[in-house]
Amino acid sequence: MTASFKSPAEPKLNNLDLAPSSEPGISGDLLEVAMGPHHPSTHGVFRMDIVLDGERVIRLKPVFGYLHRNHEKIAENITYIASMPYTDRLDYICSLTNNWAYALAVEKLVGLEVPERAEYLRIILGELTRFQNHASTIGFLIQEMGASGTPLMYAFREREKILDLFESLTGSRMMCNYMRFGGCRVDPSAEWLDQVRKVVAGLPAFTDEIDRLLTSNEILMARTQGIGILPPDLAVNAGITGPMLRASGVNYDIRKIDSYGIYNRFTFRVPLGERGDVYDRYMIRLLEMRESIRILEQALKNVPGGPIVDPKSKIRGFRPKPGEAYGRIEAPKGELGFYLISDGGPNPYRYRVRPPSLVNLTILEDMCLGAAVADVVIIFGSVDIVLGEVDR
Amino acid sequence: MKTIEEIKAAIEAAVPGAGVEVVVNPSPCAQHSLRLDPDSALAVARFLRDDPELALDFLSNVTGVDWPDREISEKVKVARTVAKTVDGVEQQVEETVDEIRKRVEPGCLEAVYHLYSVVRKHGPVVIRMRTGNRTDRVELPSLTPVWRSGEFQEREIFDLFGIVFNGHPDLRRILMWDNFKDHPMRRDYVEPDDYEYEPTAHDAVLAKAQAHRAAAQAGAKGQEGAGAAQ
Amino acid sequence: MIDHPIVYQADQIFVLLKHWLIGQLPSSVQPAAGVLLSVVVIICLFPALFAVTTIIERKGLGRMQNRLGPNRTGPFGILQPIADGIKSLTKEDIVPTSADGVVHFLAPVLLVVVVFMGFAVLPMGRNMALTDMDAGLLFFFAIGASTELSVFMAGWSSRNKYSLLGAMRAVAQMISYEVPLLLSSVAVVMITGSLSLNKIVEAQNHYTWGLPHWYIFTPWGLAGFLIFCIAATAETNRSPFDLPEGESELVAGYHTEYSGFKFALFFLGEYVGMFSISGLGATLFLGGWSAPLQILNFIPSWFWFFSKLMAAICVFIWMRGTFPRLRQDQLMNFAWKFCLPLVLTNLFVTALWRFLGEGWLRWALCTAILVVVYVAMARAEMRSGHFGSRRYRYAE
Amino acid sequence: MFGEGILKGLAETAKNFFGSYVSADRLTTVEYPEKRLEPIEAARVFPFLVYDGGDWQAGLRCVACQICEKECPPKCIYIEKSKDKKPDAVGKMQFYPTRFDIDVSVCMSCQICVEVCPFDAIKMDKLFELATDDRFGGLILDRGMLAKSNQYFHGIHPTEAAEVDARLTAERAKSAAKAGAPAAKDAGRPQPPPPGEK
Amino acid sequence: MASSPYFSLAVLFLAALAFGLTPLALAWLWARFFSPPKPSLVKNSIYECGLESKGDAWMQFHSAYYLYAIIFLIFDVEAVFLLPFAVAFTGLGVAACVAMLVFVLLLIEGLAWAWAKGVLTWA
Amino acid sequence: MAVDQDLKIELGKQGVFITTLQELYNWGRRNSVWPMQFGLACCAIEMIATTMARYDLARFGAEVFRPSPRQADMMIISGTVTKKMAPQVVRLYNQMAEPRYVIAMGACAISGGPFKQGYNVLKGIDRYIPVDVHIPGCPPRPEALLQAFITLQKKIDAQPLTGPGRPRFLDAAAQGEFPVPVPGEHDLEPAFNQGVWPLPVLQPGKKD
Repeated sequence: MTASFKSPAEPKLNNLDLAPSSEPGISGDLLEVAMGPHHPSTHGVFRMDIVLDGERVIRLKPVFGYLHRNHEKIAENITYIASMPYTDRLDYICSLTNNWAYALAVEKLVGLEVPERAEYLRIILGELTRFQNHASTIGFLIQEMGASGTPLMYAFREREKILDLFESLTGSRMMCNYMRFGGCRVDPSAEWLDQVRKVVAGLPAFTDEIDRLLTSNEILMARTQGIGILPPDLAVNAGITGPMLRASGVNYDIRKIDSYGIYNRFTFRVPLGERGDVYDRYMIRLLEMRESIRILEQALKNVPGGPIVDPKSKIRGFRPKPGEAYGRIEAPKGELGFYLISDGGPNPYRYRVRPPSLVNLTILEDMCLGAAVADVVIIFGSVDIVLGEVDR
Repeated sequence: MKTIEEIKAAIEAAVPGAGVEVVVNPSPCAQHSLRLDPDSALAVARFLRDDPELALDFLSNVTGVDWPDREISEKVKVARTVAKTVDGVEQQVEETVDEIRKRVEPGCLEAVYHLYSVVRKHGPVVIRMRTGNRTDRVELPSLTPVWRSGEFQEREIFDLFGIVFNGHPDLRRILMWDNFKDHPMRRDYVEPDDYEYEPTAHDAVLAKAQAHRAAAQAGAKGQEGAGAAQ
Repeated sequence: MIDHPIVYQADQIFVLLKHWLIGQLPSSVQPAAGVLLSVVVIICLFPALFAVTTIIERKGLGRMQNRLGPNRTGPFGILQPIADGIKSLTKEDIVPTSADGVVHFLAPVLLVVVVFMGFAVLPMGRNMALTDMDAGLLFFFAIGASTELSVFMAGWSSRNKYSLLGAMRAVAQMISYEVPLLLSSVAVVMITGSLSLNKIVEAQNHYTWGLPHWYIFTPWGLAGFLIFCIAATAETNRSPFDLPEGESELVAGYHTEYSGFKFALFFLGEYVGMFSISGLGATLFLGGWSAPLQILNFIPSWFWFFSKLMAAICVFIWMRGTFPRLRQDQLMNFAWKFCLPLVLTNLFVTALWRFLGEGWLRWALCTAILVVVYVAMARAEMRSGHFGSRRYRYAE
Repeated sequence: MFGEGILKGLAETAKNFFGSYVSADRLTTVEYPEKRLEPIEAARVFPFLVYDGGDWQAGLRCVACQICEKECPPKCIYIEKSKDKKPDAVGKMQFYPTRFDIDVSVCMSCQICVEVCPFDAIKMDKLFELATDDRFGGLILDRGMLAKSNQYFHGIHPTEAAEVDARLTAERAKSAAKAGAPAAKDAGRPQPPPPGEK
Repeated sequence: MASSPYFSLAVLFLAALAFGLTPLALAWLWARFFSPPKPSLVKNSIYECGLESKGDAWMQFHSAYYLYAIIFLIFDVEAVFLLPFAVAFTGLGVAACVAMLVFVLLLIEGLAWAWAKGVLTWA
Repeated sequence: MAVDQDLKIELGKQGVFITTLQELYNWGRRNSVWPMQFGLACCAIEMIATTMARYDLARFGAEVFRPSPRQADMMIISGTVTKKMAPQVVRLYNQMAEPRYVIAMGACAISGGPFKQGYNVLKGIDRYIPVDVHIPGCPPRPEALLQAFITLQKKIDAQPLTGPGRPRFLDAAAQGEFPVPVPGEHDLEPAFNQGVWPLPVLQPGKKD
């Protein structure tokens, strides 16, 4: 635990009535603006109802549900395995980690063993996913700051390389549907692993490029430092997870805490921010990308042979015994959990996704109060949400 | 970390009169849970968060579960007096008969909370609460004042399941639009009649669509929203 | 070298052509025809240049971003702007019901008129200025200030919240940068002793050891030029100062409600404004149409002017491809708390430059003052903005 | 701190700009309609039905067991089973689908139908150029449009097709040796384990 | 008359005006003959991210904007005063420059005051 | 007879003029389709990928993603349209200036796709607004979007400027606005727009 972290206090809940005290005469009328659902920088269909005093935000209400696709309801009406491709579409930038989280929850529910080779594959794919997610998040963030797409283009240039790997293994660029309960679906060839090695060898060049392009850029620093500060105690209390929590200086990485999969076999460090502002969130993502490369390099050194799926696992006629399980992983955006209740039938009785994006938005208003409109956009960008996961 | 029984004991020691019940989870992961009495839940939650040994400062997941009313048929031995003719004489005889009785076990709505500790790095501790029934007694205390991360998740449960969280700072619909009336995650929710529900636009579906259209034109009003779920 | 007849004729080809053309007309209308011809050339040339620039921008940005950019409309995509033009021309024109229709209509027209007026005083080559006004520079700034008005008209009349915010931003930003822009050129006027842009170019058109006497090659000139560039970027609403249309925040800023060719006129106005201000920058600091080396004098003067102009445009594009945008308060701070003190210092340094006379001393002293002030201002700016590079710790 | 960050950034974009003229790494565009990316063998888009031999109606491997219809997560498959049996490619009597439609406007390309199919009858195609302005005509693929030959399958997924062929030949040989005479009897029973469950 | 610089400016003004108006007229003609505009309630309402616009955009704005305008006015006037001085600068002696220096310093003092008062802090 | 001949020539000239104008008009429209910056779900990421370096939609002159509907020509409905979002989509479409095109990208936009069974998912945006090109796929590959874009270009090219076959926006009598649905207590009202969503015709010949 870090020094700056205090035991959580009673959370401050925002006063919800819309009555900002304004000095008469000096400030003008309040302007109510809706940002979204169609807005260039709300990552899709998110809406923020903002009350502005000049350009200063005095009230911000997030409005969700524009992409509420009833994932949970659908999942309760179809078999366990049939939900797997649906999890791809939760956080549609990182389908493989979603697969992993769901597979993990079912494995906990049923008690399946994952063969070692599959664990290695999961880690390789998971870290590649994390890398490309963080890269595109940084790209989108800078895009929201008004750059005309250059960092995003570079991020997508690398992302395409990683997506090619996904496609040649799983058959699809984005919707991989690769993990299975107790393992993985396809056994990769040695050539594929070589291909991964080649791509991974090229990734540090990309992080360096982003570093040179952005990290010390004065405009970026001026825009992001001291903006959207999230104190660590509030962060923990509000259930913030992932890079956002670590940017606030709280050392909490589920890869280390739960060491699910076989993460305890790898050496990697958890970068921690100090102030919890937008710049820290940017930097933590950049540093985590570097750590991901380290994990990938270690994992690719010795991928063991053997089966890739637990022989007890099956696709048709899969009926877990009654019970419930909550499985969670450190997805690129934070803690992604699946809560399943089985009543012994072929379909889950209750299927719940704990979306990191939704919970991470809890403190959006706290971070934005007093900031300018332009800041709201980048604070929102630095939270890194995907609407598919927020609304499900 | 403490076992679930130890936690229960700690709670009962710290919060007098707290109704806590251990719910055993038979699945291999053995994540057992504690069912809290809604009346004392807030105090228990505060204890769980503030207790230095437990220090469950991180509420990860909040979700609702719908347990609909169940029809239970059970065999009951019933003692009754029957008028019988024994040896040509009418007598009142007591006898026990097996009778299959059907009763409706009232359902309830349940809220499940998964807690972890960031300070002590342990978890999960699962707590759950049940409402009185599914229609009029659907109130539970909100734990958002204790853990802020419940704010949106409890709102979502309110929206989709219809549990009313007392003490929640901003209980509005979150995913569906404001004047929506139903709670679609309940298991008895009926979709609005939509003629293209079937997956593919096959002939059968088209025929269904035409029937629907004909019905609509014939003036069958209110068909669109025939499926109120309450 | 300019005395050589071929070189002279190449240099003056447009002037001679114009004289020959109007020579065909009766002498009573000749002066008027001459003006008309020049005006028509300006009106045709810069929109054409605008078309070329959009394609350069789109392709250049593409190349910076590892892609090709438009290449299918016509050979190498050069007809792309024409297609865009046809499309805009035939697109439906929407004026919101609640908007102020007249102002909504006038705003783009005003912008176009104003940006074209700036070219009246710019010398685009030797003897190639529409008018040689004594107070050319003053005229340029006076007319340039009206672009703010048109942007504000556009934003306000739309009655759209984003437009209004964009318009307010635009006005605040443009008036703030008007001051450093004007003051940085005052230094040039101080040394030249004239507001006539022709004279300013003439003053720089000398060579020592074959190198030109451009003002950018003096300490005060360089400082003035840099401030001029920053202010010019802000005046033309280009990235990183493109807040008034800040896409990611204000949808499309002040022209959110404009469609069809009215929107195209804003687009055009922005670019033509860029040309005129780049032309002014080149004239003030980069020797206008004079050649960068004496031995290159044989190349026509108009070539040099337009090369400098296009080079400036390329820098604009380059910056657009690289930077994120500033925030409004930072932008204002930068204008008032950084550029303005610096530009005022620059005025003193310019005066000093003159009084110190020839010699190395004035170079050393002037440079030293500017550097010290720059460093002090930059530090103050950073401290007040609380930013700087950081180090990160790791948990194992 | 006094503008180096800005200059570094400018240098980076300039490097990419000039690099795009010399290095393929910095100009990654593939001009789609004329040039295409190198095909990836595992790529999957929509399912198709494999048939053996030359006539798709006779050689369709599908026996209309309707497992894929049941397992399909978005329920985009529609099958009508035949009342009678027809001989398949090797001459066994089998049921066959009188109707097999896939609504590609619903299909989520998840490949679960392929995994559950015990007969290796349904496989994933790579064809993605299906954009159309005809909502109902163009997007519901019927039997005829779905049926593609085994050679086509070999063309797009050579490794997988070779495996499938080897497995099928082995099984057919086995069942022929085992059964001999009553071959037709157990034709409808799914014998090979689904590939996903091995 | 034609040699006067203002004549050129007038011609340029008219030409620029014509340049702005001609395409708009063409667009109007096109709409008139081929593509009829179809104004309607939803189409011609204010765009607000796909929602119905609430409240009016024409409202009283924050005073910070006006403070800047006033300071701008001062400095613009200063610049106008500086220009004749700058033109004559090459012929001026030290004394005249010092006089101007005093003027500029007074203004700088004003700027410093405004700065210290926090007027230049964007609200 | 002579008069007729003259008239014919005159008409022919006019025809040539109209044809040239039409070609020019279609060429201009086809090569300058600016999409609206508008993403809904998963497909939006593939749409973004299409504009990125490897696929580069800019080659077709379509990289100018305009955030304001007033300046956009094409709406790429990239992802699931939920019932909560549908009124906004329809309103945005209405606020676009003619000529405007719609590409329904991906299964969800066409029919609700895999989420079709959901209670909040609209089963295809073509219930409310006319769609020009449908791209199946979940999500469609970036090349598929490019192909759809080329299909759209071909479609634009084939549109006559005059005559009965002319597109909706050139016809003064045709519908210019599409009613925006209202979220009701249980469902959107109405469930579809009359005139846009014709009941799919039964195709008896389809049973091969």
